[in-house]
Amino acid sequence: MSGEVRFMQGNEACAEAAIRAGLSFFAGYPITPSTEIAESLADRLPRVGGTFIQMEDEIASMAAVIGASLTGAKAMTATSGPGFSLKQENIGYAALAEVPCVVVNVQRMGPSTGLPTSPAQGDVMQARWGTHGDHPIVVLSPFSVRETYDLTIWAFNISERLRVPVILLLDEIVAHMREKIIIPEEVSIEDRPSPTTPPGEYLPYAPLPGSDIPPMAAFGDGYRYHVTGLFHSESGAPIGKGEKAEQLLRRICQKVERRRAELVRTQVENCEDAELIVFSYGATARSALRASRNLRERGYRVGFAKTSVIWPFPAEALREIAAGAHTVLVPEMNLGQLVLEVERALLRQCQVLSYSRVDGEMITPGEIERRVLEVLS
Amino acid sequence: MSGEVRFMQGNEACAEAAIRAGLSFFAGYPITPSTEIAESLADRLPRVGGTFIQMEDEIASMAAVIGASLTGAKAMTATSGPGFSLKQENIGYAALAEVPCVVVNVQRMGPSTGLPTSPAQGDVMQARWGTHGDHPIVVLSPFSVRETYDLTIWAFNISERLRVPVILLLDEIVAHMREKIIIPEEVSIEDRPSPTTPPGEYLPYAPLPGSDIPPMAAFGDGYRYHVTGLFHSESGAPIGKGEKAEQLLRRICQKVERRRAELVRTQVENCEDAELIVFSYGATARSALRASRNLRERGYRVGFAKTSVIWPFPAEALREIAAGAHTVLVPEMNLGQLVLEVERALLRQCQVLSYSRVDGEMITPGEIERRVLEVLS
Amino acid sequence: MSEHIRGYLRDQALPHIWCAGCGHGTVLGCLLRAIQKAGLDQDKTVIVSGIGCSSRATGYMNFDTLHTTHGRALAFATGIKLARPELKVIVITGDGDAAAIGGNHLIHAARRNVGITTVCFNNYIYGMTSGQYSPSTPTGSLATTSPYGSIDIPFDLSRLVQAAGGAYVARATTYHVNLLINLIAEALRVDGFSFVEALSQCPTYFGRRNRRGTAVDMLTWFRDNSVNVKAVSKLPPEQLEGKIIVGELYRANLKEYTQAYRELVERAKGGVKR
Amino acid sequence: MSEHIRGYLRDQALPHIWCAGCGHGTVLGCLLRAIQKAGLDQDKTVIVSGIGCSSRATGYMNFDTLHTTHGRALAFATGIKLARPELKVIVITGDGDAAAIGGNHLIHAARRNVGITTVCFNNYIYGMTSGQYSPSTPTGSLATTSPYGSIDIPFDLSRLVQAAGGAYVARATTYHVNLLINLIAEALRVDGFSFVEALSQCPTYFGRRNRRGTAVDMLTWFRDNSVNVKAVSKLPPEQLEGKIIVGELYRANLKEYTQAYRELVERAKGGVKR
Amino acid sequence: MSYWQIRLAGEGGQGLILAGIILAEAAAIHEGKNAVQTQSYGPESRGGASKSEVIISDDEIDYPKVTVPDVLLVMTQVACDKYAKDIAQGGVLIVDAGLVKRLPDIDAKVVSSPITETAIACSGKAIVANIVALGLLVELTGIVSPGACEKAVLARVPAGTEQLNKKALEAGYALARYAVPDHREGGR
Amino acid sequence: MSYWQIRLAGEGGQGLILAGIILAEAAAIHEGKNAVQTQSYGPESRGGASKSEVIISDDEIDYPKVTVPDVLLVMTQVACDKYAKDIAQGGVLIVDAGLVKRLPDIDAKVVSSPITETAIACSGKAIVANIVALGLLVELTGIVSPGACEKAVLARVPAGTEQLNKKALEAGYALARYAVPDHREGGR
Amino acid sequence: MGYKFMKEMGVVAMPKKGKKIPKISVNRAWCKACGICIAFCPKKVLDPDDEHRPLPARPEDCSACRLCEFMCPDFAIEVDGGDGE
Amino acid sequence: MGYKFMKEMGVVAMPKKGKKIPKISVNRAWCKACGICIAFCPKKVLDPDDEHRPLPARPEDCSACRLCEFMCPDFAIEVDGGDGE
Ligand SMILES: Cc1ncc(C[n+]2csc(CCOP(=O)(O)OP(=O)(O)O)c2C)c(N)n1
Ligand SMILES: Cc1ncc(C[n+]2csc(CCOP(=O)(O)OP(=O)(O)O)c2C)c(N)n1
Ligand code: SF4
Ligand code: SF4
Ligand code: SF4
Ligand code: SF4
Ligand code: SF4
Ligand code: SF4
Ligand SMILES: [Mg+2]
Ligand SMILES: [Mg+2]
Repeated sequence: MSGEVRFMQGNEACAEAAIRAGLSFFAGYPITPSTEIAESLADRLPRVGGTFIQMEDEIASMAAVIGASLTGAKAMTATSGPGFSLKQENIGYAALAEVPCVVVNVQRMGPSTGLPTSPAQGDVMQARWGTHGDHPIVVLSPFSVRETYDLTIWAFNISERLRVPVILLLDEIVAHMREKIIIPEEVSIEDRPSPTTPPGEYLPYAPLPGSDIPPMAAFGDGYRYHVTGLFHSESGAPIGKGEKAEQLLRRICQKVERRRAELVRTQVENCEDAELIVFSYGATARSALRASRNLRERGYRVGFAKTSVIWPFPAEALREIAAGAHTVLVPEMNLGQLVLEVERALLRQCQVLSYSRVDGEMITPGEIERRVLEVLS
Repeated sequence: MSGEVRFMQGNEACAEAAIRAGLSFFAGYPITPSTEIAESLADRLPRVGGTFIQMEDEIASMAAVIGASLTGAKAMTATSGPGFSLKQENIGYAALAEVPCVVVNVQRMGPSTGLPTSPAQGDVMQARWGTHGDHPIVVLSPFSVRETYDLTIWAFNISERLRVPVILLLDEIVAHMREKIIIPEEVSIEDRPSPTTPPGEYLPYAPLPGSDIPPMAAFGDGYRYHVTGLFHSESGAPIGKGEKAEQLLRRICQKVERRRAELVRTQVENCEDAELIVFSYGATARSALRASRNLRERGYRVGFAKTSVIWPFPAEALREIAAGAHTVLVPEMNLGQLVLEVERALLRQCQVLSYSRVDGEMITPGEIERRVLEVLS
Repeated sequence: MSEHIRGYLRDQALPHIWCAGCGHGTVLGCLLRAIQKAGLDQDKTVIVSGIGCSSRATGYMNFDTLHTTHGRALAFATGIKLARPELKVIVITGDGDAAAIGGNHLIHAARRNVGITTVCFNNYIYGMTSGQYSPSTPTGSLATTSPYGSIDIPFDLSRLVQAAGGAYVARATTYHVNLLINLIAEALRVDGFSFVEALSQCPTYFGRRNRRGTAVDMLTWFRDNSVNVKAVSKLPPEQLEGKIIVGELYRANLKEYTQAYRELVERAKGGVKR
Repeated sequence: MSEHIRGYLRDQALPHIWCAGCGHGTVLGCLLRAIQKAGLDQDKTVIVSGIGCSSRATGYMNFDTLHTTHGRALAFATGIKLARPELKVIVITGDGDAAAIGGNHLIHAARRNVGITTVCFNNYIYGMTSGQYSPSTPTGSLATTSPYGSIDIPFDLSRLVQAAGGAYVARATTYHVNLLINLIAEALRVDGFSFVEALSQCPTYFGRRNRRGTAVDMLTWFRDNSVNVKAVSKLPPEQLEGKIIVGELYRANLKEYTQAYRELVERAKGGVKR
Repeated sequence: MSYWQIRLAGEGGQGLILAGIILAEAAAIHEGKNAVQTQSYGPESRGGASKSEVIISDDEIDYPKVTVPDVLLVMTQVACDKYAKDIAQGGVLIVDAGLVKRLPDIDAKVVSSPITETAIACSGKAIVANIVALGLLVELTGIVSPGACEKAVLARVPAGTEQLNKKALEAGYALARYAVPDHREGGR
Repeated sequence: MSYWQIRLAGEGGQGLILAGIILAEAAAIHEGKNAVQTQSYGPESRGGASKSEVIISDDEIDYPKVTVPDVLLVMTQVACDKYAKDIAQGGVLIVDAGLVKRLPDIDAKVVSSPITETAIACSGKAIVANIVALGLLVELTGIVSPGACEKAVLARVPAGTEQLNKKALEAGYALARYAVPDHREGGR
Repeated sequence: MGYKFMKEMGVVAMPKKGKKIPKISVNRAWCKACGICIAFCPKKVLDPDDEHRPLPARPEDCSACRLCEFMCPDFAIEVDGGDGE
Repeated sequence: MGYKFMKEMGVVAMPKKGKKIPKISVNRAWCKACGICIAFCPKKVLDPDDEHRPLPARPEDCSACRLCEFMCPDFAIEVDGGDGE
């Protein structure tokens, strides 16, 4: 692959990729270990004519991002656990009002202030369920600097195409690690669907025929439409309980559900004949990969699989990957979160085991190997 | 049972029971459909010498409740979806710092502002996973005014005994419905464990021998100890990553996990010989109960089960209840949330079906009956 | 003129949800007249509100309108203004929305002097949730959460905003419709953060519970208890006790935020760091 | 006296985490001396802080201490004070903690006049997160998030608090240790919300990036750029330009919130509604 | 009949929520029965349509909402048009004669009485129309005893208005005795 | 050897993070290898111990952290005491002779050089000690070529300090040539 | 976007005498009978009808000051023409 | 609760002449060598040692004003006695 060779941090890669994806607005509030994203963008965005603002808190940052997106800007915010908790109310707003936006959460050890500089993967379930009420959401989690770059661009594309908030779930390791990456020369960039009707006829929440996603006009372009966090009709006007309300909620949630197949992105190694598969995501997948390779070298039938998409969880894909295994081991830097989904996906076909570590250190290949050997013996 | 006969709203019953349980501090911020709890307590608390304060927002309310609890007060707040999202950061604080408190969330239709006056059960997963990082939590959900009274008292008892935040998850129907209740003459009230050592020797986060719960001194009683949302040692001092950190997190989460059996509270009817069980909670359980009775009358082998404890989810109990059934149907006023846990609990033993309604109306017995008949035919 | 404000309303959304005699409709009317007076381009004006009876106003306004979450209107509006500075951005908010849950965004928007005109519909109460006291409720008032009379000391909202920053602060009541129109129109002309506190009546909750009578009685009370800022210096302190000061309260000449940002972008593009 | 402040420190927690020359240790020392001076009962004094370098102070103080979430110290403290009004409650906060994320709680605690003494360690920067600009960073300053110079206009924190309410507002710097001790001691004696803005130096981030030199240089700058409030009236405006006014800035005689609440309880128990 | 479903419908300000609560309390507190009362809230908390539902039963009440009202009181034409068709076969529909002019064609007893008019006549105030209606309903249906109803009314109304409300209640009882059930058979 | 694990340890302010980055960039950008650099953050973001780790490999690097360093540079006694035992058998331990007095008894080449002293000698400033150390390390181990290293240094250091840093780098190379590997066998 | 204001327009006063008499229009569908226009009309032009909505009883006295229009919370009264303003 | 302040206590000045000379104690374990005490001592009593920590070089000049103690951010210098205060 050709392209500029760079050596950069995960957080930097995220910032660079965001600009590449078309980011023109960032609002944030500093918090370790996400701050380098804001710091990079404070430097970079003005140089490309974009807007960087440090808001008074995370709630305001999320709000500003939604406001900016409504004017047509591609907008992002970045935070870490405590700030991610604070953003939840407005993330739900973006989900219901179908405002594209990307929210980066660089995971550190929680709960609460926790261990602010230590890595964790403790916000996996929160990323799916953190705001009140049913809502659509897409959550991506990279395991390398290069994948951070790619998933950031994909996050924008998904967000724009589906008009859904996308959460980019980094962890402190991926965020602060520096790796070589080759900046791709070509990337495909998607934009939100634009209205095809003139202002007078525009219905902001009516999907085009054959689609489930309504086209989105920019504020200031003469469409004069209403956006609300109340349930609303196709015209955007508030509505009460009833069939229309149910239709709205089902439609916005189906936008993601229906695209489960498109939203699968897994990496699989040596799984065909594996009796045990180590399945992971984020930085932990790096250890899982090494552990599985080490064990293969030693002759064990161990496979490796990882997913880049956390939500919607790739249950179907995982069932296929693990079709021949008797055990799937899920190492995570939490007390066992994604393993809950793995269980639901696989309980009828094989044994699912959790391996968790919550001391603020990365899981090592060695400990995964030891656990696998215990299981296999 | 003897005792005063009252006719009251679920919200009122919650307020009354809280005072009965020893509530002496309430901080809140108005939001439909929870407001009557605050309004009742604004009237009632001063008369019993307790403190009511309306704070500037929900974040502050949650903070004030934790502060008050640290002085030895039994403290509570009440809110609804949007406010519950905002409280999440501080709920995590209470979980980590082990500060007893009760948080009432009267569920309305979300996401976002949603349908503010319509019932829903959409915050079930959020109640478990709403704050960042792994954390302990107990979530109760009543299905009648009487049960609201009982569970409110239990919520305080659990919270005090385990030093864990307890979420009382009402729904708009139970909250606003008025029913006859007989106020029990005797209720058992529990208090947080008190220190057994003098101030100089007190370690605020060292459980007593044989216990996993540290005794709790009140601020102002001369113990001069430190409370933080950082991971901390037994003395309360901040610590970094490592074994001690892991021990802390595991201990606080185990407090609840270990008591799963004590925290089972189910109601079961006609399940022994049932081929299909309707399993529910909250107001929906009222419809499920009626539907199952109607179907029994018509000769169908249908059973009813409900749980009052949502988290920790009573998987073991449910497996026993459903031992003979081929299907468990889970009606919920959401897009299928608790059914996810039911699936994990039962997937290896029977079929699990979700029945969801999200138009802001209560699920009727009739629709459950229709769905059951479809399944049975 | 009256012909014109019709075009500023979404007629299919009317009649509005506000109670009979609610002052919010009057404030909305004044705002629309001020928009007309200030000659704003309807396609380049965005109105943002929070949550509350007052904040429902955006639903009736034929502009790009954004009904956000409780208290956060100014933060959303800041995003809009910064992302597209050529737009005129107006925020509609209530006393609860702006000063209780939203107080921080209010003082920060003022501090930054971002070019947003905020009209706060201050009715001394949380109307939408049926009458709890707000940070502007006068001490001693009855509300559903102050059955023994509120012990809170209210904010002087205009004074608070002025201390936080901003370029323009003014106040009027629903009785002073012509003044209110003029003050809002002036606020719209100002380059920077402008704030108009529009005192409004909630006969349903604040009025009823505090025995303030009908909407007409409440307006009469506004009339009889207001003093124009121009007259303040001429009156002895006793006569100002408990009075509402109306008129333009403050004006400052500070650089508007998006203008400062534009200059920053020039510097950045030119490679200059400071 | 020095004997005494040792007992106010948790010696096993020291040396503290602050950088060499960080002003926060000086402010903490002044606070402890003021506590001693005001004669507070160590067992009946609770210290509450948010998150930030400054907020780590509670960990070193031999009292009941509460290190809360970012920005929320005053809200936690309000719960403590209301639940147990006989306790003396002190809040330690930073400029970011108090005025950025925590701005709303600050103005509301001031408005209610709840009996809490707040000491804000204002170092013009977010120290803990390595040097981003804060709402008190002077316009034009460099910070990691303002590489082209900050375009934000800072709050005058003391002025903001005063406009919000409260009973006492004062300011000093880490250069003015004796003054600072006296002002905090006075704040502790006040019955109601009191606020002391303690300007502090962050040589590591604010100082280094803005070429303010060493801690000694920064203290010298404080010395040379401060004017005592008592001298203000005697100086021509030019000489006040850009100066830090130190001393007692404001005092008001308002009923403290828990006192008002106590009276409310009496009314409620007596069955009187208003 | 030991299981009654009652719906009271009209508009905000008519006091129907309170009437429903009083009815339920008469049964629950003063007659030892079970009762549940629910009401519908509009999207806004005020104005507009108002609906109060009561179920009274000797047994435990599982499903708390009214599905097929045995008794329906309507105090606006809109409410009448909307809910009349829900009524149980052979149920009782009570309408305020002054407010509801178009009566539905349903299989139920229809009682049209000058409720508000009576309230004004007996007290000078329309505000006690809800209590008049309650008296009428209780007397017509016998759901609860007049004694229980009176106790429930007196326990709920503001101090100082007891006599006024007692008069209104009695006026309602009296109305019932003069009421002409307009009972028609027939399809819709 | 195509897989190098390198750890640089000392305290905040010594520039070891930067040295690690430069080393990694020399390999990744200028020699077409793969490289990953990680560092440890204390509970606070400043002061205290500092550790920078680099892995350089011809192949893809899966696990990004150093487990058994082939090369360990320590710039404080504390770091030496803490990490020396981790070193790979036959690895290289480089210590600043001025700062680390107690050498460990390990199965590795130990090179003790006056790094900081050299920095001061060649530039008058201790601040370039990290670049001196880098030169020393590169020259001793050959992980990357001196040319690649120089390019990487020049790309990272602040404008205007290129000459200074180049001199420091060369001083490091020179130090390597005089370094006396203190190689001892033996158990701990 | 259509405008249904006129649809339920209420009483319109007829010009009288030589003086240009303002046209006062009441939208009865939107008017909530709050009485504000009636109470604050400086010329006492408006009387309440039996539903408490305004009736322009003395349009000839109207100065077209439009206070009623500006104060009306419901966009339910409009004044056109006249010599005022 | 013990207090380890004295544990690593530094140089203590000895009384000289008839005048009561203040005792200046430096806790070298806590001192971070910021130089504040040295710079702001009005009597120039303190000199930096080779690690930039304060050395009470001229205790006899000390007025016991305790500015050094109050300004020290690290609780690392204490002044006792003397005629000052
Ligand atoms: C986060 C959140 N908290 C609380 C509410 C409930 N709520 C809706 S409006 C409102 C108060 C509105 O008061 P104000 O802004 O004064 O508007 P008014 O209704 O008086 O015009 C409240 C507390 C909410 N919607 N969201
Ligand atoms: C909700 C949340 N957002 C952000 C942070 C990250 N954070 C920690 S301290 C801090 C700023 C502290 O600044 P200040 O209060 O001025 O204290 P200082 O460190 O300067 O003394 C920030 C942004 C956090 N811990 N929690
Ligand atoms: S409740 Fe009050 S503020 Fe809300 S619409 Fe009615 S009168 Fe207006
Ligand atoms: S970073 Fe700044 S504020 Fe924080 S300890 Fe260091 S000098 Fe003090
Ligand atoms: S325009 Fe003026 S004078 Fe005419 S009716 Fe209206 S308020 Fe009265
Ligand atoms: S002011 Fe408007 S709403 Fe009120 S009575 Fe007059 S026309 Fe009707
Ligand atoms: S007490 Fe005063 S005079 Fe003595 S050393 Fe300290 S600062 Fe100098
Ligand atoms: S002020 Fe304190 S820390 Fe600084 S040099 Fe003096 S004794 Fe040491
Ligand atoms: Mg209001
Ligand atoms: Mg600061």
